[in-house]
Formats: sequence, C-alpha cells, structure tokens
Amino acid sequence: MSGVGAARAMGLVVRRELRLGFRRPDQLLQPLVFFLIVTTLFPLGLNLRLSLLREMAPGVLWVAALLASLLSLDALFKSDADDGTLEQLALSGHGLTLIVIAKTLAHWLTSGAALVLVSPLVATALAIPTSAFPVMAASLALGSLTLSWLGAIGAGLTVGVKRGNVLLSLIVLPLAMPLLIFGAAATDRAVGGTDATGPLYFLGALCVFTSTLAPFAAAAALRITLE
Amino acid sequence: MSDGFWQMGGYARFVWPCFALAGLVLAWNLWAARRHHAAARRRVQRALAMNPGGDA
Amino acid sequence: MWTWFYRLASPPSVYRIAAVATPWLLAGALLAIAYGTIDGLAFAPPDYQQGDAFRIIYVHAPSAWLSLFGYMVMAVTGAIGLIWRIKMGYAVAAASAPIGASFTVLALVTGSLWGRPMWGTYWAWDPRLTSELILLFLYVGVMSLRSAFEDPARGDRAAALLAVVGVVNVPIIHYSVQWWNSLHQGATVAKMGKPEMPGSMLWPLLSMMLGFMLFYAAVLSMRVRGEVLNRERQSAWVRAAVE
Amino acid sequence: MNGIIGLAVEKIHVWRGERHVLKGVSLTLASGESLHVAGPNGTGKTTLLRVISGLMRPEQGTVSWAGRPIGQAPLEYQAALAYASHEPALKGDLSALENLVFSVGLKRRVDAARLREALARTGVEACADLPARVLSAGQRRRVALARVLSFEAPLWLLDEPFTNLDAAGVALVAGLIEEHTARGGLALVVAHHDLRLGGAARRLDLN
Repeated sequence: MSGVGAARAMGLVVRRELRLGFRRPDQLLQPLVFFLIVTTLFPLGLNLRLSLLREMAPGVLWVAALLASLLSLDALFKSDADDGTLEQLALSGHGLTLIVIAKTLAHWLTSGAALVLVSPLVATALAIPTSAFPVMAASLALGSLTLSWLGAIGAGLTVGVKRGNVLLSLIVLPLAMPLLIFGAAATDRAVGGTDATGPLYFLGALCVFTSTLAPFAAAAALRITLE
Repeated sequence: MSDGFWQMGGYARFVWPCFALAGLVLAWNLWAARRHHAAARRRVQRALAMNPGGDA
Repeated sequence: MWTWFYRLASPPSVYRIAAVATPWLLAGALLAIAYGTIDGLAFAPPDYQQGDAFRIIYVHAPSAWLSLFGYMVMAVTGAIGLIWRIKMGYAVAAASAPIGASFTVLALVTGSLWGRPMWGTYWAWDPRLTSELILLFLYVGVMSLRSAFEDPARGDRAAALLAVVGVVNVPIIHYSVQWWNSLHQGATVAKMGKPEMPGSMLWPLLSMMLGFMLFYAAVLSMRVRGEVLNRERQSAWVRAAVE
Repeated sequence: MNGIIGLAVEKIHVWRGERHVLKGVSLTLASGESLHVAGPNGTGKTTLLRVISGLMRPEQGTVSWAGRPIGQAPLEYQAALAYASHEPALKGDLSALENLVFSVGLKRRVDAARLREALARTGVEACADLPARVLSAGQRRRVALARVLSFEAPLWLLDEPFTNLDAAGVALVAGLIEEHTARGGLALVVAHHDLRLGGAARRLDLN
C-alpha cells in the first residue's frame, strides 16, 4: 500500500473538494437559489389557497430539494475527468472506491447539508410549522445523502457522455423515488403532529443500504469511463 | 357467435382494445426484431465490402 | 471445466442455435396464445365481481410478468458480461431491453383499461401500475445510456452496470410504492392480482403465460442474432454467416 | 539485483470499436533503462501507456511488474509508478503548489518545502502560488514534471512530456530522465518525434 493511510488520503480528498468548491462559491449557491425559486412557484401556481399549500408543503419542499440536489451532481466527476486529474486520483494507490467515497461525502457537505440549512427558510414560506423542522431537517439530511450516493453512480455512468446531465437525472430520479416517498411522508407526519419515526427509519435504512453499495457501483462506473 | 360474446358483458370497450393492443405489441416485436437483424446484416456486409481483409 | 459454457456462449454457435430455435419457439408461442385467447375469451366463466372485464387479465398478467422477467434477464446477462467479460452477455442484455420495455407499455395500458371500470378513471395510482410505470423509466434509462456512448463496448458496460443497480432497486421501489399506497386507501378494493381461480379460468391464463414466454424467447433469439452481428463484425465467421 | 525490478508487457491486444489499435505489443524494461515509444499519432501509443499504467484493461495480454501481473496487486503497483498523461492534469482553481499537495500527498507524506524544491528543480518555483489556470502550457507541463519528481516512484510513464516545452525545457526533461535511470529507475516515454536519451536508452516503434 502507498505510504499514506486510507483515512488520511480520504481527508486530503475531502479537503481538496471543499477547497475547490469554495474557490467558486457561486456554484455552491446556485442549487440553493434554485431550491428557493422552485418552492416559490407552487404558491403562485396554487393562487395561495393557504390550506391547500400547507397540505402540499412537505411534498413541494421535498420535490424541490430533490431537483436542486440533482443540479450539482453532474459536476461531481466531470471537471476532474475533463482536466485529467481523475486519472491521477485513480492511480493514487488507494483504489477508486475510496476516492469516490471521499468525493461524494465532500459533495454532500457542499450541497445536501447546505440544503438542510436553508430548508427552515423555505419551510416557513410554505407555512410549515416550526414544530416540524427537526424531523424535516433529519429527513432532508438522510435523503440528500442517499441521493448523493445514487447521484455518484449516475455521474460516474454519464461522465463520458456529452450533455450527460439530462441523462443523469433520467437515470437517478427513478432510483430516488423511494426516498422521496419516505422523506415527504416523514415531513408530512411531522407537520400533522403525528409520530414520524416510521418513515424516518425507512429513510435511514435506505441511506445505510445505499451508502454501503453505491461506492462500489460508482467506482465501477468510473472505471468504465476511464478505460 | 352469440351477440353476448362481442359485448363482453358490457365491457367490450375495455376488453377488445386490450387484446388488439396485445396483438399490436406482439407484431411490433416481430417486425422490429426482423428489421434489427436485417440492419445488422447490412452493416456487416458494408463493413466487409470496405475492407475485404477483415482481420480475425 | 467451463469449456462447455464458453463454447455455448461463443458467438458463432449462439448465432446458429438461435436461427434453428426461433421458428419452433414462435410456433409454440402462437399456438399457446391462440388457445389461451380463445379459451379465455369464449369459454372461461365471467368473474362473479368484475364480470367479463376480468378477461383482460389474460393479456395483462403475462405482459406484466414479461416486463419484469425481461429486466431480470437484462440485468443478469449484463452482469455476466461485466464480471466474466463475455460479449454474449452484453448482446443478450441489449436484445432483451426493447422487448421488456414493449411489454411494460402493454402491461401499463391493459392495466389502466382494466382499472377503468373499477376506479372510474384510467389512472388511479394503483401501486402495481405505479411500480410498472417506474420500471418503464428504468428501461428507458438503461436503453438511453447504452445509446449515449459512441463506443458500443463502453455503452454495453455502462448499461449493464445501470441494469444491475436497477434490478437491486426494483424490490425497494415496489415495496416503497406499496407502503406509500397503503397510507391513503388501505388495500385496493378490487384485487388486481390473480384471484383464486377455478380451473376453467386458470388454464387459459397458464397457456397465455407459456405463450408469452415462448414468444419472448423467440424474439429474444432473433434480436440476439442481430446484436451478435453488431459486436462481432470483425470476426471471420461473420463473413460466412452473412453471405 | 536491479535486473529483477522490471516491467514485462506481453502481447497486448486492444480494440477501439472497429479498430485493432494494439496488435500484440510486447516490451520489457529493467531497472536503469529508458524506452522511447515512437510512432505517428493514432498508432496507440497513449493507449499502450494507459494499459501499462493499469487504467485500461487490454482484451488480451498481460502487464507484470517485478514478476507479478499488475492485476493481482494493483495498489502496490500504483504506489511504484508515476504517470504523466498527455494533459498536464492540474486543477485550474488550485495553485501549482496546492495541486502537488493534493496529488503527491495521496502517495507520500511530503511537506510543502520539498514540493517547492521540486518546482524549483523544474524551473517554475516563481509560480508555485499562482492558480494553475493562469500558467502557460509550458509552465503547466513543468509543474506536472515536478509532480513526477515528487512521487519518487521507480517507474515513470510519461506521455509526450516534451510538448509545449522550449529547447531548455526539452533538455531539462531529458536530463531528469537520465538522472532517474542512473539512480536505477525505469522510464517509458511516449513521444512522436525523435529524442536523444543517453545511457541504456532503447526505442520501440509502433508501426
């Protein structure tokens, strides 16, 4: 094995991704602004029947979060593939799976976690009571992490394809439907004041399941592109 | 055949289109498979015509 | 030890076997389907609840089964291609995709036509039909990914990997949709599945199932021949096969 | 002893869709030797290098390092090689030094001072803290070379290391390769034009 341990190597890759991310803060903000814009569309479309808006709020918030997260997935491997650094990472002596884990976690920090921080703002706009915020934030955190893993597979598969981002969404969204179901259901129960642990457990199970299998699939997908 | 058969107990509007579409899908699959194979043969013949060597 | 498997999977032998098998499979399929249709439409008794509308099951159930079976074949043969790098795996996976997708569409339309008398609308988000719809999205995803690459070998591998990822998610999607559906209406009133059927109702269904499976095998072997030609263009045996 | 540490490549076949890009290429490289892989573009030079680096698996043929096929212990093999691709492979938003920190740092514990020495060695110490996107192609090539130096890996796989370099740059690279092989290292250099490498330099022409 190379002279550098796995944990240290992952730490290095995560720091690299975060530094690259914060060198271009506008690209980090764009998905969040998109998240805000999409959620403001619904009240306009529903001509503000407040009861209906509160009824739909969890679903609206979750669909908007899902779409916003998809935006940033395309760049997960694309820039490294374009400038050739992906090859250097692949030959770093740690294996592509470890590199993919580090990159995906770093991507989640700059996209999913950011969404969770912004979600109270959006939730108030959608008349979601503050009592539901903890469950909502928890479901968004678990859901966005699961989506980052699924997105890593999609990004790995489409990195070699020109204009691959539409194809990426087409591939990832069907796989993301279960987490939308459980995420929106958890938030919906929290809004209604009922116990939301059921769907949250399902969401947690989905997240653990995807976190363990997706890195290998994403690494295999990248290998296909690198070959 | 008795009239009752064609009416399908009042559900003719749903039963017959289903079977018609089933026939269509079966036919499409056969037609598409045949066309796909013929196209593949043509591509091979054209490739062979271009470089008769065709290394193994 | 594996030589028989490699010989069987060798393109020229598959190309020949498929050519011989297709007419027999097709004949068997059309026979079974003809028998099933006539028996199912004319002789099977109407359902005590749904009347004659239930006869749609004779095309809906087999196509729903094929839509899933086709995806399984695509995922398994894709995985064989990925793991053992056998080109034949990719050829069968590429051949199975459009067939499975066409039966998914058939299952969706027949399902919604069947549901119309019961639900009063063509689409009531029945859990089975919703899963079927998502399966169609998975098919479209795999097929578009395969065609998105210029280099067909790379497209095969990417599509195979997506099919494997997809097949792992099919049960998850199915049960999530079931869970989601049970939130609103409880179990759907009219059982969409196969109600306990007397023999006179069951035989035509088994015959249709057999017929559809044989049909799938026939069309698959026809398409595999095309896919093999596409992938073996530079091999010498192709010249003889194409003369 | 140094003869054993070596690269053996046997009968590599690679197809790119229709084209039979590599038709049974074989070569060996022992410690202290450099090999110049020449040939017009499109003859699969880069493909060969990618196969040898392990990035690409050939349809047929094997690559072995120190007597063992690289597929068996890919990570040990990667620790022993420094691959410089056709592109300088630098992140535009990171400085030259940061690029080295994040790529060499994955293979070796190395501090910034040593990396600055490597940048000095290839003549780009002045732009160590400039973002890579503002550097010229030649400077970027020199940063990539500093990375190869910093890996301190026995096997160098260099794809067109002379592109975008001026005469001084070409001489610098040739010198570095000779020093590397003199220390017992191995260097496999892909270049479409001819180059004069001293010492045990051999040449392989891909027709």
